Amino acid sequence: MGSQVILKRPTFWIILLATLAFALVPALTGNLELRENLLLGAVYIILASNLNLMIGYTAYVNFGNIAFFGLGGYIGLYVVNVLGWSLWPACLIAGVVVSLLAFILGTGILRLRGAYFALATIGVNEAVKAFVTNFEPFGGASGMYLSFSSFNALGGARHALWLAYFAIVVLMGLSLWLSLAIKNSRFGLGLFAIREDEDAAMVLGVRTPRYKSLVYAISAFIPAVAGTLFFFKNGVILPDQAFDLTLSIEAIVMLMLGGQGTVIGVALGAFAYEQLRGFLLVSSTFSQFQLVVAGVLLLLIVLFLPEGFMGWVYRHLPRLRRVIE
Amino acid sequence: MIFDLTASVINGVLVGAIYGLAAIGLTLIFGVMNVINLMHGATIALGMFSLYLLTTAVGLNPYLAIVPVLLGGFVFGVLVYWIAVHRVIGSSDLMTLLATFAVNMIIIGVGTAVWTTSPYNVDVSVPQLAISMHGYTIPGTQIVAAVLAVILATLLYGLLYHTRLGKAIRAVANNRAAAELMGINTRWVLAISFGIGIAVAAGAGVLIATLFPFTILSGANYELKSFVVVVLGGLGDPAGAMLGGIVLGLIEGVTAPFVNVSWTPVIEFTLFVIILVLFPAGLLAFKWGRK
Amino acid sequence: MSALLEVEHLGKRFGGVRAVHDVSFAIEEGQIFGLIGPNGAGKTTLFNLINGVIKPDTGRVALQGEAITGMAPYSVVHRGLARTHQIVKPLNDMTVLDNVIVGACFGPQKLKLKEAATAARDSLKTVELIDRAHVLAGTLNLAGKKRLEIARALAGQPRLLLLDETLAGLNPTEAERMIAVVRRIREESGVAILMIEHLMQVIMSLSDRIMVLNFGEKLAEGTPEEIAHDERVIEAYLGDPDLASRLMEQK
Amino acid sequence: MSEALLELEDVVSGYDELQVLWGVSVAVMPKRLTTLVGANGAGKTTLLRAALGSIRVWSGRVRFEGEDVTRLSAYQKAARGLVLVPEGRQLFNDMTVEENLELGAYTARARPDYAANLERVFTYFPRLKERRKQKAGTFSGGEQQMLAVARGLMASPKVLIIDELSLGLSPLLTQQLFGTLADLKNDGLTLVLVEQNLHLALALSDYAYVLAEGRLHSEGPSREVANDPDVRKAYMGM
Amino acid sequence: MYKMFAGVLLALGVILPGMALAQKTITIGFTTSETGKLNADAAPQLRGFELWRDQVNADGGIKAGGTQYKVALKHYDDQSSAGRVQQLYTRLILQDNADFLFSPYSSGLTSTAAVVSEQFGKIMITTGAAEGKTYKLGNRYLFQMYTPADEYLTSALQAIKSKDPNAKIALVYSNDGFSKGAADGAAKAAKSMGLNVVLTESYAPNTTDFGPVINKIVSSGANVLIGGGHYADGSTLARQLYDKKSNLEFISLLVAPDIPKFASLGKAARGVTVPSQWEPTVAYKPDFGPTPEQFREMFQKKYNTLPGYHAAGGYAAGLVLQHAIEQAGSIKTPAVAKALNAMDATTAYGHIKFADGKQDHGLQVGHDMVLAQWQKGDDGKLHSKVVWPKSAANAKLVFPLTTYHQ
Repeated sequence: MGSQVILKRPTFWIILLATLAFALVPALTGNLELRENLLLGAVYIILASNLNLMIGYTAYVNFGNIAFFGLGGYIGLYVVNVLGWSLWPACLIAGVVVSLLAFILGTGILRLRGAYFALATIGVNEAVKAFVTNFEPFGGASGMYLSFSSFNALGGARHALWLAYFAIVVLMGLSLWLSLAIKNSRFGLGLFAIREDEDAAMVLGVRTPRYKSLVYAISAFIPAVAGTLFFFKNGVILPDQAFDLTLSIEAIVMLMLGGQGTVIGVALGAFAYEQLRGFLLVSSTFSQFQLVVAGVLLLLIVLFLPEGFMGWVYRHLPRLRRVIE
Repeated sequence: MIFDLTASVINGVLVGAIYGLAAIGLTLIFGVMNVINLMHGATIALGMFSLYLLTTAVGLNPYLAIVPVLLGGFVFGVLVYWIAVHRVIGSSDLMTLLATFAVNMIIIGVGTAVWTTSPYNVDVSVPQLAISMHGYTIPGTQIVAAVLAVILATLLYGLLYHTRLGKAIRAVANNRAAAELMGINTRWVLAISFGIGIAVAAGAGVLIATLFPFTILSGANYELKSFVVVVLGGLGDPAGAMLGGIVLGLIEGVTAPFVNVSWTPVIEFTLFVIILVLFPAGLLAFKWGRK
Repeated sequence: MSALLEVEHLGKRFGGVRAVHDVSFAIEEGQIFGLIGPNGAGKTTLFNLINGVIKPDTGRVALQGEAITGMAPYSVVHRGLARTHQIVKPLNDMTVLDNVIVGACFGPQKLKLKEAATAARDSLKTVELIDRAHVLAGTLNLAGKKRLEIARALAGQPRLLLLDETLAGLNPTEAERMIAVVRRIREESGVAILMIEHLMQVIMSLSDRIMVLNFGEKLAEGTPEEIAHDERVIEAYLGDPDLASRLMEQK
Repeated sequence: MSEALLELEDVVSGYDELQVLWGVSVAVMPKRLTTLVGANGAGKTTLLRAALGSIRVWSGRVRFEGEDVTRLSAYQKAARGLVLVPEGRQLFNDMTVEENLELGAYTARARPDYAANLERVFTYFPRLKERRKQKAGTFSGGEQQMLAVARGLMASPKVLIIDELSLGLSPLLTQQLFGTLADLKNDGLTLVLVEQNLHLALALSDYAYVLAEGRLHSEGPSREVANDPDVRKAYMGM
Repeated sequence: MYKMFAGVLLALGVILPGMALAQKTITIGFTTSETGKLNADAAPQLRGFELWRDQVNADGGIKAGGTQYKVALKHYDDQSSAGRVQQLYTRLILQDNADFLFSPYSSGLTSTAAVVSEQFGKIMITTGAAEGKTYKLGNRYLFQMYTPADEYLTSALQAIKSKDPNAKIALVYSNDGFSKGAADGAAKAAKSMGLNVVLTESYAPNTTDFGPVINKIVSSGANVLIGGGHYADGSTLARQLYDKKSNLEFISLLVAPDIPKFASLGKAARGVTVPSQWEPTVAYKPDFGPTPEQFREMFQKKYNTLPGYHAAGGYAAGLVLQHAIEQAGSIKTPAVAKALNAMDATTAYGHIKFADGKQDHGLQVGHDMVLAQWQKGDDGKLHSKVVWPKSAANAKLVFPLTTYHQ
């Protein structure tokens, strides 16, 4: 932490380079398969790094993070599909509405601590999912199908999908930048104080309830926008796909893998996890046991490398702590 | 209408007893070692498939199958504890959540490879016990399952309150450091409690499998219901869990005549969050039998 | 002109236990006010009631004339009252400097990050911890952690500082350094201090006034001399000498 | 010193990286009441924890009945008859008085004497008998302390160590409890008392150790220690 | 010497082109739910694909424009979840060079995959994706094998009307996209047929305790039940209807009873009807490919179980694609698409014709569904018999069920 200018931080440049690489490599090579791979990587990085604001920065384990993604997708697609607006305002509306909802919800459930909070977030995800399944304006159980003509407004399917991809990559860059900026801000300092000892933080003057609600709302914004883009690209949104609790838990696994509380570590963790799952899935050797392999790996990390990859790096090369955040 | 409601209430109580038993496994582990067991659902599913194997391969009576499943569940639970959980006891909530989730992934992964995710059915019926009135029927299997659930819960209660081991478990739950000073090997008590929690969950799986077809993924549904139940009954309290289970069963039964049943999960989980926020100690506020 | 801190008829029960009962006192600007009493007398509870960690059942607390009774701890801090803990609460995985910056940022002055860093360094200098600024707080020894607590509380430039057993667990050398630190704080910043301390000689030499708490109630208040010679205080601290001799006779 | 029941030799210990004890030696003689006094933070509780095995002994030895038990954990020591009544009572609050007492007699060596011990405990503390079905958490401070001592006695201890008996108790209750301790000592129990109530502790005990800053300040027969002005200083800072 | 060399050359000249001809392969890519909750429904579909592939290859491959193409299937596990469907279809097209695509199982996953197939302009024959919405979004390359969801329950309603025009119908369905589509269609059809629906109720797809639902059915006074969802919930519902002696006279459930495993419910399965895309006993006269009977035998020989409609749909998807390629004489997409658009033919699976409008391209408009019922045969085992429409029936509909259960 401290007060160094953000532009002077190596991490900032790493983020910028990574974002550019994500955007440019598939664009210049025209490799659509690479694009699809990177897209999922970017989505997972978005999910994990925003979740990191809650878990890694504030030590509040949120299992319901995926609800933001799903709800964002629904609201965005509603705006595009039913109201017939263009994609960009839809993204913004989804982000703002979901953030507001999160802020209000947070005021209630953030009074809970530890395992109780974690349980409550599971409940939130399930309640939202069950509600949306019955909510007719969102298509209820049938979900919403995007007309292919919606792509035409953005210059045809091919063009629209590229745009959606670039937008998601930009969101990924924004997520990481936001993580870095918060880490180096007064706000972030307050969050870290809450993470270490909420009571002590309160006694030091950190307005903990407001800080927690704020970070909860912030951690909802980008995932909600990403949800709109992802399901726009997907062409269809269904309750089961939008509120998949497993994905929430996987996002936690990703940030553990990389090292909770770090910026780059979490991104690496998410990317590595996504690639690994993808590899296991298409590999002829592992595809049947991909879940088992992933489970064993997770267990080994929890038992023997609880501080994650970055934690391990810091332990062996403490100097890097200030270079790669 | 009145028969409708009566039938729904009875159905709710009977199913609720089984929810309660399933939740006891979860709440016991939470109460003793403050671990939210995310392999709970997978354990229930394992119980279901154990029943399937014991009845089809061994030809055991489905209700007698509970005994070997309880024993096997216990051994399995103790093993899992030493391998996956012990190292992370006492570290952050996140660690124990993830450790048990990892085991969950492994079980589901192996289960999927062995049994696929398609449903299995164990053909059990006890027609002589079925009760019919005005067109509403309570199947015999449901009555037997509920009774067995209550018996198992009572046995567990007896174990906790009237045996040396049970008292040691409660002592560890209450004050682990003091328990150690009394000469209790708390590490083993934790392992045994985990074993019991797993065994009870697997036993609940057996009972559920006598009622409904199931897949390796079915447990997840009961895991979520168990969360609701333990929150209703108060986290960490076995007696509360049984009551919470019945309350949940009743909620499901009693709301049905009035709203479309597809809204039931909305009601359940909204209630769950609200109760958790307003009454973190549980609506029924029992704690190890404290009134 | 009201006092800096006014406490009136403060009371709190925990179940059947009367932790604090009907305690009143006042602290003037710049004063060092000592709070003593046997273990379990309710001293730390009194601190918690004053700074809002626990809500009192009865009574009133006012800081600079403004009622702060039952306010959240952070609101109390923002009004100029900072504290340390008997059981230290460092933010372990953050550096010493960051710990103190938290205090400076969120303390009464609500400094910006950059100014906070400066204030934090000053504060660390005051408690002689500046050379450890970049180590993780969790790796400090107890004496270091205690000084860190003071630095954190001080960095926000409060009007009143509550010190809870700052010397407990320190060896004589460390304790002496700490006493010097407390003296320096008073000289440099003129902040008023309310301190709980066990070492009588320390509290006697540092305090302007002393209050004695026993079983949650105020037993005595006065200058150090008055307290030192108060029979009731000796009894509360050492146990009733008569009781001891009576027991001896029984045997 | 060889006939000592419990012996601590040069015990060094602490928490994580924080050293609290700097080589402390204590010997507890059978059928005697040994007292351990010292200011807050002098390391008394840490010494007990190290002796009982709740925290690791960094160096030095703990001997019980002549055997090296340094590396045994707390429950194993309890099983041998080394029993602690911890500071702050540490009762099983959600369990009844009777259950607390039963758990006191958890070890294999205490179980056969359960009935006898229960009777003995109820004679010492008739109040507990009246309330045997009540939850420990609902008790007042004094009753809780009685129960804590009673629970310790249920273990048929060879050495009973009591940490801060009088903490938070009224003088009257303190007096009662100390009376009970005197009786126990007369019955031949080996006791170790950690107390802040200096007068009472020294009046009752046979031998005293004074701890200051994690080291032994002085030791000797209680009467001598009681009259040592140095001790008053070390203890009170006066 | 020279002659010999020339002879060898000549021989090579004859053999090599032949070898080249035999070596050509077309790859068909798709994902299937090897894991996850859709596995039970997706597995038979995969078997259908594979049976078709094996037969085509055994017969020497698909002949198009004088070339013989062997068929290779390339598939990945989609885990019953849409998350990776687009990634995997992109991989199938780009990495595995799939020439044609089949759909995953279920309407939701198919819609997601369709975005990719449209983007790359690849033909995707969909099977197990009945929801009509997918085909009304302006696609150009989708071709649906299944009769759309909203028509699923029509045959059941017709049967009810013929047996008991005053029937009180309970419409109880799983709250998922496909089942809801079917139920909405049924509600409309019932209205236009003048039938009386006394209860419309949906339940969460993962429901296991149907007690409250069944109580509701009983109190509604319904004597007929139509609805259901997929295998897991449908089989559970059927079993509890039996356990709870619901006394219904007619039960028709979607999907579940068509999967042969349904028979493992024993008595609870007896008399339950299912709207089926296809049944082993239908007697279609195919314009190409095997007869239904031949298909049934081949399937049974290979997999040791009777095919249900999921399997038949999978098999027919291959057959239809094969026929279109052969008609087109090319494996080029525009030519094959043209052939598919023009197709109006009968196979073992029944009649096939795709809508060709801009707004509903590829929607299946030629295929008719049948109603099958689980009946006890002379061997004491349960058999699925076609009972509706009468023209296709090989058994009489048992109605009411009330006495049948005793």
